[in-house]
Amino acid sequence: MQQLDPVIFFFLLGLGAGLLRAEMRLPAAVYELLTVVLLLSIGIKGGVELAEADLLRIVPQLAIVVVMGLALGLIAFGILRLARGLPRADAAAIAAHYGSVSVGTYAVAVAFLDTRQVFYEGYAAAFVVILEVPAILLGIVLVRGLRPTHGWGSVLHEVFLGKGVVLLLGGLLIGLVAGADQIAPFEPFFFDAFKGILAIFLLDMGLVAASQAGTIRKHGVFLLLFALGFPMVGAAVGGFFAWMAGLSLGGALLLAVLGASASYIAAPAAMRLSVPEANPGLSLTASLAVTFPFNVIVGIPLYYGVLSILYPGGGGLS
Amino acid sequence: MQQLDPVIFFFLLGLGAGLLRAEMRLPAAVYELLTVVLLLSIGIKGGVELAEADLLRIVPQLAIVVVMGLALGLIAFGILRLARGLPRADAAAIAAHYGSVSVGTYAVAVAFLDTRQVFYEGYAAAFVVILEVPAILLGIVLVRGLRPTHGWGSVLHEVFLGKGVVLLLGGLLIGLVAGADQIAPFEPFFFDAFKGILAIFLLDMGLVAASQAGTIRKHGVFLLLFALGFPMVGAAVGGFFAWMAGLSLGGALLLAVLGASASYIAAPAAMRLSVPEANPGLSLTASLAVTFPFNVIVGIPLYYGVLSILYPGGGGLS
Amino acid sequence: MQQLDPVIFFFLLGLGAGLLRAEMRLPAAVYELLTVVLLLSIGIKGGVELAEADLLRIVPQLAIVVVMGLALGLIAFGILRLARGLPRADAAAIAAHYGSVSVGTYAVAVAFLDTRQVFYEGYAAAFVVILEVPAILLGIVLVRGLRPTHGWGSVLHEVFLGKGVVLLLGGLLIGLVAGADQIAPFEPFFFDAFKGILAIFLLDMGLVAASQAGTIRKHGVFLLLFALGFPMVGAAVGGFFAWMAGLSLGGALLLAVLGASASYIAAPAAMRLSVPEANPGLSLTASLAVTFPFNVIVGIPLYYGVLSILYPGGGGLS
Amino acid sequence: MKRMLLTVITEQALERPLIRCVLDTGARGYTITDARGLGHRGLRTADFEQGGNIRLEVICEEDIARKIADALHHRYFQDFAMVLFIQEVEVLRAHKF
Amino acid sequence: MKRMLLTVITEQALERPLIRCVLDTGARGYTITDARGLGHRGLRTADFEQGGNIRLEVICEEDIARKIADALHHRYFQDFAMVLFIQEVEVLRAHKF
Amino acid sequence: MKRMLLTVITEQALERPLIRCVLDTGARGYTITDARGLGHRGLRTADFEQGGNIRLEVICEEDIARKIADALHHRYFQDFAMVLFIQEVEVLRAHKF
Ligand SMILES: Nc1ncnc2c1ncn2[C@@H]1O[C@H](COP(=O)(O)O)[C@@H](O)[C@H]1O
Ligand SMILES: Nc1ncnc2c1ncn2[C@@H]1O[C@H](COP(=O)(O)O)[C@@H](O)[C@H]1O
Ligand SMILES: Nc1ncnc2c1ncn2[C@@H]1O[C@H](COP(=O)(O)O)[C@@H](O)[C@H]1O
Ligand code: NA
Ligand code: NA
Ligand code: NA
Repeated sequence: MQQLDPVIFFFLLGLGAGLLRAEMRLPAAVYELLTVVLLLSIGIKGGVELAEADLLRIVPQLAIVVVMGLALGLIAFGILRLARGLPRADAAAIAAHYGSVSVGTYAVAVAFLDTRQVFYEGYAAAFVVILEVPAILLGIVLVRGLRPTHGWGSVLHEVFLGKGVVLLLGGLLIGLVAGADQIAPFEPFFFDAFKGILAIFLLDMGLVAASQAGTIRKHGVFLLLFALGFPMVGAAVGGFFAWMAGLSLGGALLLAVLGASASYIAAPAAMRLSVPEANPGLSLTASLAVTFPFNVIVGIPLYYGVLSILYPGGGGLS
Repeated sequence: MQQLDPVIFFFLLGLGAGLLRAEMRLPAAVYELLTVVLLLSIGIKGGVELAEADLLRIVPQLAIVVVMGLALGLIAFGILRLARGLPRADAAAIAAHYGSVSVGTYAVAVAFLDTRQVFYEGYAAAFVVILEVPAILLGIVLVRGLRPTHGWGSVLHEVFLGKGVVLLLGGLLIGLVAGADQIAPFEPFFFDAFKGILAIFLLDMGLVAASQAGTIRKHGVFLLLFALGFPMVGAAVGGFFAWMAGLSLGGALLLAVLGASASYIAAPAAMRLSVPEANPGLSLTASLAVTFPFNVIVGIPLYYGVLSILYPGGGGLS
Repeated sequence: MQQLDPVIFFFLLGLGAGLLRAEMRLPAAVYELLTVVLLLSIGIKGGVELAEADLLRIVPQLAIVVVMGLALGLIAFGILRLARGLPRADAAAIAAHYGSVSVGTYAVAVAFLDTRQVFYEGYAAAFVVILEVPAILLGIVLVRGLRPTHGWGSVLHEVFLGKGVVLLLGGLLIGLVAGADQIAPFEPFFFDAFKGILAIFLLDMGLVAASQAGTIRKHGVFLLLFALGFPMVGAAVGGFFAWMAGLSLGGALLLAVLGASASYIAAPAAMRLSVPEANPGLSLTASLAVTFPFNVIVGIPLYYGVLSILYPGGGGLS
Repeated sequence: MKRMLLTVITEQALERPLIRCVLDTGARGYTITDARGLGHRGLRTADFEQGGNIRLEVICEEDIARKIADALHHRYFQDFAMVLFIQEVEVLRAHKF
Repeated sequence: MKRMLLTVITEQALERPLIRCVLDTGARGYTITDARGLGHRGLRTADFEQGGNIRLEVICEEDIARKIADALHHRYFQDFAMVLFIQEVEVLRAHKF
Repeated sequence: MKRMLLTVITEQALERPLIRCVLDTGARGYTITDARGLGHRGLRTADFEQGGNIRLEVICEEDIARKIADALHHRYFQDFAMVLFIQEVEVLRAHKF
């Protein structure tokens, strides 16, 4: 078995402390700050790499990734409606979460590759931004049709002006325009401290996941199975699209992880206001208390192991 | 045109996000923390430089800077009273803001010089502390005369025991007493991470400026013109006093920027309690939503361009 | 006289600002974040060192340290009951605070040794975790006997699942399992930035100590004397146990400082719920507003000076 | 006319629409504090995305209070965590409200 | 039956036991905001370990409010900083409480 | 004598003078929560220097409540954002207040 990256230990520490009801909490303001820094860091790093990449190769990849987001959302929706007959709104809301992505999971996957010194397309942060959007729009259309209650203006506002898209995209643009040289003075804060900040973030996520754990039982076994099973489907879909886009093994892992991960920043906010009749507890519990821990602890090494063997150019397990 | 320092992009990102009403906020606690760290960083850095400087040369410079603060306040007050006939209290309050200084603007100017590797008097942070005070006292005297309502004790408390003076002065003293060697272990946090922390601070300032933008219209065109025009006057005054004090080109830019900038930490707090009948919206909107963005985006490179040509020893635009 | 470590200046700055009622506050969220980072940093560093240490030597040392915690609690309780006849509950609560330890004081002592490049047992963080517990349990037993009101379950929960033990122990385990190599990417955040973060923490502690200072008078001279005198006793006890455990001079200083210091994280929380009839103001004022400043400013250099002369292998004052 | 204090405890996500509703109905101000709590829709703590509650207070004339209550009832009670209560209060400078 | 708003201002450290007491007594929900203050037991500010207060609100039937008040009085008034007051309120969807 | 709950919503900058006024007038305690809001003097959010509001509560005898209201009216209403309202409440251990 591959050893866990130590950053995971912080998640486990938070999870354990939360489950044991330890007297510890990280205030909401800390969570906000950490999220802002993580999103900006990832965006800026991606932007710096984008500045050096071949845009002609990237644009088609971005288009492929949009299709992937829609595909993931549709597959999730199909499974939830057919296998279980969940109400349309709930199925669509969960599909929006699983078609979209988790930035925290992405950050752990990047740390995983960095530790193993595996090459990956550095501009993959652009995929994260892109994937935030289509599945959420799809989820809304699946319930509201092409005429959302408060009009498209308000829907697009929710989707494109959430913290996730704004900060990732903003970071990307800053990195792109400024380039590596000008970003250098920001490195100690945004890059060197990254893993420490990610550690505190994961500690916090562990506490949050623990606080949600109690509600898993309430939502039944099917949701649990979906939250554990869909990541495998999503990772396979991500791996397939990575192959279509011609990514390296590292890039394929990142896209697989994005496929496997479920949003807990952009999607909950957007769906709450656009499809309020969906039970927000269902999707948040699934993505946060089950899928996130699963991906971070089991999923990432698992997908990497499988891709190492199956992915063209993967070259077997090292 | 000179390229913008990337730190400005963070301000623009915040401003844009705010104007588009993006779902993003940085909690008050984060703003407090960033302010404390910035003030201490600037103070400590100045103190370390002060420890190595020739005090005999500096003391007269500090005296010159006190005069400059009073001059700026009087000029601003004159303009506001004569050109527009603003009520005495409002004119005095705005004059106190513009005679005092903005630490955030100063930090951006320092980053500007560092990026261009232009020399400046490292102890200039001492000027920031000094300039915080005289214009605020002047503003109070202009309204209350020499007998403030609650006595001088309470006024001096407001002015000298605000966060700005305490942390800048505290940092200066710590840097001065400890010296470069003993400060070395603090460098990763206070100096290396500085630009990243400044970036988050500017992101936040952008959000705040955007939230104030709506009130500009309410206060009329004159205030807008003042907030855009006075910085030019202030920069010229700052440049003049820099020349009198015998500063280098870099030091002259810093003093010009201090002259051009308006306080939004020390002055609002002090004026609110000492001259409560002044409308706090007027001065805060002007300094925060107009003058701060103007200086940070347009002003600093502009003043530097002009000083490069006109300032004795400036040696033309590089 | 030995020069003060500059980190102390931040405490003095906070204390001064607080006593002068400066307009400055660090929000509760900032304090929480700083505490979490400090506890984790200390724990991880200790864990990394533990990974390389000889466990056979350490286990008996840990046992010795447990005895030391009980001894300190009993001595404090005895003094308070005999010399003054304080009510049993109050005496026990204060004894629990003084038998337990202050992580902030420990961090300052480590900084003190680092600055002087004095060797110490790096795994001493394990002593901090160990010492958190016994005196608190003792304090509860001294009031409740062997049958606490809400049962042992709830007492053990309070004692072992407080923030202090969880994060220190968690950090220790992470450092131990991951080892120095894997922890390397976390160094910029947890180790390099440590002294800066400690500085902000001490600034905050200064503000808090100042806000408590007013209550010292209320509690009378005896409490003041105890809070100033017991640290000397505690340091002597710590030095003695360090000698028993065969620690180096640096390790002896750390154990002396732990003996001299009083808890303000774990003990107040646990005692409040387990011995609510004790006046929490007494113990918190003593440990926070008197003992903490005393140790940090006077105590650490003093204990080091004495140990340098008396401690076997100390080798005299350098 | 009597002045009422209307208090609404609801999801953070509703802050902007709620404010719009309150002002559109004719109230001249509002006050918000952050809160957390438990109700029929489960636990709502503030330490996560959209997780917390807000506590909104509006002082206004009785008929406006009733109109706001009706509007909120109509629009949000079905799908959102929300509690609403009304008290009579004595206000200084009552004409302001 | 009348619906009452019970407000308790007390030490942060009591948050968990208080919630348990409130729910055990039969209330169906609660709301908490963070607070600071001064009373007989001195100043309680939020910027330190266990230093702050919480402000807990419960809407419930009158008899439950009285039971909660009694229980808190009995268990905590002796040793903890605590203030408790009760008001009658008009609640939308009163059957919920 | 009746016990009243006096609530003041005002600018953060007034926290210290307000507390002094309340205690000088004879009240024995107070509770403060942080707030934000909108009123005649515009929007007051908490995310900037001096920008936010506080919400101060005082439980006291009726005449003290009136005296505090008068004092605040006199000193601050002209120049500061401030709202003040009074309710009757039933308090446990009323003699404390
Ligand atoms: N009985 C109650 N007393 C006080 N607050 C309540 C009560 N019930 C619900 N709340 C608050 O109102 C919010 C929404 O309630 P609900 O719609 O019942 O989930 C909860 O999160 C609580 O903060
Ligand atoms: N007269 C009062 N008015 C409003 N709040 C009070 C009053 N007295 C006490 N409090 C609050 O209740 C808490 C506990 O009060 P006490 O038990 O008197 O120390 C205080 O910290 C205050 O927040
Ligand atoms: N009608 C109202 N209802 C509730 N709170 C109000 C109302 N009007 C004003 N406030 C609050 O009181 C503060 C000061 O009000 P004002 O003096 O009208 O600006 C505002 O910032 C609000 O927080
Ligand atoms: Na996904
Ligand atoms: Na100026
Ligand atoms: Na001790």
